[in-house]
Amino acid sequence: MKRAITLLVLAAMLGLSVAATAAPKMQLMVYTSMKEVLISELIDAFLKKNPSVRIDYYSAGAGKLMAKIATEKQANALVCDVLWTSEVPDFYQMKAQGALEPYVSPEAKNIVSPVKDKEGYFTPARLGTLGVAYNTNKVKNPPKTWEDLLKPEFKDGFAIANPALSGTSMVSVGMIVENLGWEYIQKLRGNGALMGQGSGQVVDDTAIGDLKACLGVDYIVINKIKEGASLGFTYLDKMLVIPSPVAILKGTKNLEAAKLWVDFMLSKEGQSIIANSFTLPIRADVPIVQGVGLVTPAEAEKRAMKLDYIKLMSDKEATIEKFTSIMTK
Amino acid sequence: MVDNIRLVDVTKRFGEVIAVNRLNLEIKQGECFSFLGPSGCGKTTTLRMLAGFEDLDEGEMYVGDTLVSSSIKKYYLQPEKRGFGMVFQAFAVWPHMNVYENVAFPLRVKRISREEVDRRTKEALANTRLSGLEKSFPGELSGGQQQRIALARAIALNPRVLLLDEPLSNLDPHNRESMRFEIKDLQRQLGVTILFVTHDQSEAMALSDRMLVMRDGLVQQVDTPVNIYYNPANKFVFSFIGLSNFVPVEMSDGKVYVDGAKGAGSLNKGTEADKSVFKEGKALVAFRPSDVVFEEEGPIAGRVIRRTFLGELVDYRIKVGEHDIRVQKNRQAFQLKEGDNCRMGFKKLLWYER
Amino acid sequence: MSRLIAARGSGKKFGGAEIVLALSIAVLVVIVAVPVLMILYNAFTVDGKLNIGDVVDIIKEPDTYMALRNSLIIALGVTGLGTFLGVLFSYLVARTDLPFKSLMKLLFIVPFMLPSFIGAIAWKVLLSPRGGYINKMFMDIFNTSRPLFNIYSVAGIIVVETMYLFPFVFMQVSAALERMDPTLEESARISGVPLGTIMRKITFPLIMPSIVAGALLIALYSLAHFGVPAILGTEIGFYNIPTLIYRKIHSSGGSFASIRTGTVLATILIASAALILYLQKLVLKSGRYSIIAGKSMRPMLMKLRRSKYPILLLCFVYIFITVILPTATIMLVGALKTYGLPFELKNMTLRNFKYILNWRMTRQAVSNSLLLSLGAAFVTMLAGTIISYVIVKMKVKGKFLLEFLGVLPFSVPGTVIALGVILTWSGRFGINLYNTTWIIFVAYIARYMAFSIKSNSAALEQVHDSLEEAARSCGATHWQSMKDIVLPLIKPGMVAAFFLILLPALRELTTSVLLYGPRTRTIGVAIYALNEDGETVLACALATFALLIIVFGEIVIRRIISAKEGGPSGG
Amino acid sequence: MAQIVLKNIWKSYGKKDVVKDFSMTIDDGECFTFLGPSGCGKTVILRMIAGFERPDRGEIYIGDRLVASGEKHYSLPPESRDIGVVFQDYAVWPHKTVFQNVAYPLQIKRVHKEELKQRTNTAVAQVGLKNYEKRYPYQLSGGQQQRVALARALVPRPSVLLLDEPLNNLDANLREEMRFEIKILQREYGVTVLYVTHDQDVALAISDRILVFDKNGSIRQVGRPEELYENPNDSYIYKFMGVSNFLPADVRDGKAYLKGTGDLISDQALVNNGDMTLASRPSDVILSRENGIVAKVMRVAYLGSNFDYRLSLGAFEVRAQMDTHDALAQRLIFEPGEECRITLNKITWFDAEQAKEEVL
Repeated sequence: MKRAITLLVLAAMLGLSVAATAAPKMQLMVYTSMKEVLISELIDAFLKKNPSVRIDYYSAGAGKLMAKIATEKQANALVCDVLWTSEVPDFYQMKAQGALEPYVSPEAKNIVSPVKDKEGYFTPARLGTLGVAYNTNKVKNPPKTWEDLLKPEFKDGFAIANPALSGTSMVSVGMIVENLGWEYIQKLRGNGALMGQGSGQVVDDTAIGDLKACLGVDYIVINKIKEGASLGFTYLDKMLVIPSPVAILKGTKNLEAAKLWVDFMLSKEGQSIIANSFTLPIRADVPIVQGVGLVTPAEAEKRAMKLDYIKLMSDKEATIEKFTSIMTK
Repeated sequence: MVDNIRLVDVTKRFGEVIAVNRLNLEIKQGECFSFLGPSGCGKTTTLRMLAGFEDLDEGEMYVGDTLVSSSIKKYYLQPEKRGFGMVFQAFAVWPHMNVYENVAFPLRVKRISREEVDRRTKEALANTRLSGLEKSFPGELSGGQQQRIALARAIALNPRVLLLDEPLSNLDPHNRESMRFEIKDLQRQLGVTILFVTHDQSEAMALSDRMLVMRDGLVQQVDTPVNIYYNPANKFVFSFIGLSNFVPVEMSDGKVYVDGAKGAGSLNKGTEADKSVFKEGKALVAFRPSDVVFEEEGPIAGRVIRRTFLGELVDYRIKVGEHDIRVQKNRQAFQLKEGDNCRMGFKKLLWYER
Repeated sequence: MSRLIAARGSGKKFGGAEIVLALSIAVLVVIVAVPVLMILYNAFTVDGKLNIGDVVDIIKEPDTYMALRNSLIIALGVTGLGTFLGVLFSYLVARTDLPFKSLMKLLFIVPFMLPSFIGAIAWKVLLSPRGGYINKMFMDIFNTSRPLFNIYSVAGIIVVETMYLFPFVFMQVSAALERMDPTLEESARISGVPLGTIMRKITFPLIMPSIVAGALLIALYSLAHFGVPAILGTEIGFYNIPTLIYRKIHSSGGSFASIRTGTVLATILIASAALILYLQKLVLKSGRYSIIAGKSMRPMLMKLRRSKYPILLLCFVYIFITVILPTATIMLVGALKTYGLPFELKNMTLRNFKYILNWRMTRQAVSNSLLLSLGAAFVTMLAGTIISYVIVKMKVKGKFLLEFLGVLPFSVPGTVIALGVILTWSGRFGINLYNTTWIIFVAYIARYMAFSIKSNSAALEQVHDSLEEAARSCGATHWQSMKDIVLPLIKPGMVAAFFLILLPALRELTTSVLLYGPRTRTIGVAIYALNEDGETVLACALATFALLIIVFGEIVIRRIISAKEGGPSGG
Repeated sequence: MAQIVLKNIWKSYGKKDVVKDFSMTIDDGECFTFLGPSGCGKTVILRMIAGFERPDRGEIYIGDRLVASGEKHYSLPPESRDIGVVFQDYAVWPHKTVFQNVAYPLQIKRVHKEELKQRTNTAVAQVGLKNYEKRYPYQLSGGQQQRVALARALVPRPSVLLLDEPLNNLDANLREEMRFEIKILQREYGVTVLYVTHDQDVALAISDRILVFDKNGSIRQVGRPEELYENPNDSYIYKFMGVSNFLPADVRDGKAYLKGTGDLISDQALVNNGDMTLASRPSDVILSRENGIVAKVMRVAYLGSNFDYRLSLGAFEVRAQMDTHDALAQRLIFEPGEECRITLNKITWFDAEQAKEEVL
């Protein structure tokens, strides 16, 4: 018994020091708000191609990631090399603060996106869309327009994720406000709409029936449908299309690996993996998955609501606050 | 009405162990009666059955004509309805109440007038020499004082019977001795029946009118202290009740010699051996260290191998053949030195089978 | 100088005693005292200058003020309810003729071993207002849209916390009832006092110090509790002090203002914890009476008569609800294809478990937790042994400082330790452990050192001085007597300390959640994050593994402890 | 075998002087007892001889060897002093068997295996624990554990054996048995013994010489047991040594009259005239129905081998004891309240003021 404990402990100490100090030549840490189902396959494929890079990722809501990066900078212990979220304003802001490393990938020329940064401080790597995820047991007539969501069918049962936690939600709210006005948000609230938690949780809450429907991110909803959840997914007349840019942080010690990663993401192979995870690629030459309710990137761009990201950047705090106060009153 | 306590065929088992085995006993009203025995002999169990804390496996118990416990009828009078008083080894005074409250609390529960409660509490406290300590808490008092609170609490209720479960064994030697007499005085004064459980033979002898010696749940002897000391029913009682010598003896030519020490002399000069205990000519003779007399004409010869001065007493170890005999003499009596030869006589001998 | 040396007859002028003492104090100062001081320093100063005004302003902020209020409400509720349940059940188990008492006693302590945040996840699954399985069933059966119970509420948080914290009172009070001299009650009975009066006037006043001590422990834990309010409260914007600190730190972006708010909140936690511990000391001291029996006797049992079986049923229902139902829920949800499906065989899969086992993130979390808890348990066990030896056995001046430092972490909640560790080990003193495993390691050591010192001190106190002196007089040197006598005797205590730290560290959440980095998630953090991200099934699958590890660990501990009791014991 | 010499020992804890200028020589092979109330410093002196404490001032020799000197800040560690110690709480090691406990000192000395086994077995047998070698202490009674401690202390054949209240935790019967055994072992090993106790019964039984402390730590008398008992220096020693009756008397020209009643209690009071206190032991109070001054019987208790009487003599209480056989033969069994007559067999005289000193 005693010997066993001693051995265990020695192993633990050894492991601890290995975990803390030992490292292969190239390291890479990706902070992303994408869910596991989307990122893990990308990582695996990347590793197959670049076995010399040790890549890790940290998945959390965009707000959390930004806070974490800021704290790391404060502590002078930056861990994040590459950031990939859907909160576009953050990228403008970081660019303005000089926190990003410019890199124009050779693959960048193939991109189709409503947002682009010519200097290459950030590059869209996915075209996220949000539709309405609804519980098939509770919603018999899927909504087609934004007005449909104000019907009694959705009373006290529709939610939007907390924009403070979720980047997509933040941008979505920005788009809704810019295109439909605050009055629409007021009306939603008037019909008992709620502010949920993260973008994953609102979909889960809908699946279990806590909510009747919610604004859901394409791949999150479709993946759950594939697993058998009683969910449906549909787009409204005016679409929420949000590019998810990727950027390299200034001061990274792993610039080479970071560039390899960005190239891979934008490559045809990388985009195919992204597309196969039930979201939209940013390359026209990569086909989308058919039969799950997705639309092509071209159509998405056509139906997309417009948004002034630069303006949203400065209005971000105020928007979140106003939204929160409306939805919690 | 005479409230004699009667135990009829009382038996109690704990699992495989028979704690009390078919005990029959009658204790007279006003008597001070002790249960004496080594720990685990069943004496405390008997007391607890009487108090009503333990059920009986067999038998019945009466107080006067009232049946209080019966295994056959599955009837057990609740402890609180038996009208007994009890004092426990660990005092069991309530630490969160002061002396006065400790004594008054059980009285208050009964429907007695305030004045009456106050009068009886004060009387009980006076009887146990606790007057003036009413406001003190038990934690501030000595062991002896705490035990007096317990006693006061018990007598304030005017119980028919007072049960005392080793009440003195947690006290220091000095307190133990004085409490012993206080209990005895109280009993005389109040005329209450006392049942006293102890493993200390000197305590039992000093206090009791009669006592019962118990071993492994079985009664060994019930009698007055003097009779038990002088006429013990068996070897166990003899050895339990005081210091003792057991010497193996053999009979030859109708005379009794200490085993292997014929030369030391024969024992039946002046003392008649009980022949019936001899099996194949062998037996044991028993006597107390204080019953040995050094005398010129004594029947047995021995040699002093050790002399220890104990204050009031002098303790000798005398070698007779291969056997050691212990002798205790008053310091004023005739003295021997180590290495002296001596002859011994015996005030009283008891004979047992080997 | 020589007077300082332990009067152990060492011929040397300068013993090793001072060196050991100095080292022990240094370790405790660096690991324990500095982080706490850093918090106080940061709370009360701005740019190196004392600034009380800001502190007041921070407390006046609605967020802060509400969190304070909420913490207090929850603590009061949990303490009240938990004390009631603890006293009730301990009385039933210790003083009535309830059947299966020893089994019941064991079962009532089980919730203590289970991580409460996993329980909170289970209750979320069962009682979330519309989607909770129980609520859904209720609404379907009665055809209503009103849920049976909304777990996302103050009441929900109080109820769930109570389930896991009531054993504090249960254990204290049942120990007191068992140790209590039964003749204290018997003497009242034979004096003619009815049972009910005995209970009111004798039994309860006598065990009151134990009740209060247990209640204060509940209050202490509840006040600083993170897991349950984080899972059930954040949903409805309900924050207590620890969850507010978490939010502030996580959305701080490293800004000083947020950290400052955190330190002020932490200071309030330290102050309330200190107050509670002080009260406890006062209560235990005022228990001026010892009620411990001289010889072991079976206590008087209250006969429940006809209500015996209904009460037994009630106990089993309680245990079913608090232990079995949530555990089963976690395991079942862990096996669901996706969250929200009904529990039918066709919806069940082992895929989640397999996924958890293969997934890098969870594997990393498990190995992190294992390494951290083993390492922390080992280091604290060793350091704790040495420090306790100095405290208990050595006659060295200045050891009072050790005693104080040793028990300090007891009064410092996990959130506070985490915050202090961030402030201390993020480069301010030249060492930057931020985002590494080491920062969690340091925090664990600070958090669990007090356990180790307590356990080891108890073991050492059992080893009477004369045992060592006997060895010395037999010709053994100081070192030989340590090796041959002291160490073998306290070994069971050391092993116990090892496991007593290992298990809670394995499932730790409160501290880790503030300290984890991208590569340094622990099991607790992983489960919490998965749940927060809406990956409920994966969270439950991982929680299932965590529960299995914990149950296995508890069994090992019980084996070791019972083996210790069977064999020769110390003192 | 060695003598122990203590020269002008001082020891204080904080501001309290526990030992003040203590000097004493304990002879080689002697059984010497420190007898005194708790707190008198007797245990501290023993611990200084053992090496667990060091004297502030003064010197300690064991044999010819200086083992401690306060002035020189020198203290030989206990393991080098060639001593055996037996503690009040037994201090047998709970994780070692009887054999392992007793063998440990030999093991430390690296005694050869065969010899170790033989010497350990002999020592275990000597204390009457043969066949208990493999048991653990928790399987033994208190008395047996104390025997293990004795064997362990004696097995390395130390020159000095120190016993610190070793019989305190035993019950009365065991205590009475063990005190004889310790004495026998001491003779067998010929070891110098220092025995510390507050129990005068044990001290009387075991010692060659006794040193009596008072509660302030001062030496009141040193002497053989019978000397102390029969010829005490003062009333403190008299009280300390056993149950005693103290009666105030008025002495005039060799005649002593009891205060209060005026009865002539002795006509051989060969002491100063005036207020005196007379002391006598219960066994020196001779009861009869005919001779002596009148006393009232308060109660009679039967104790087996003797009767214990409490008598009142005016305002004073007198205790008497009589052998049961004699009492029965002389019909001296009284009822409470009866009158009896007493004479005092042996009287020790003390100054009235001095006799008021209480023994703690």
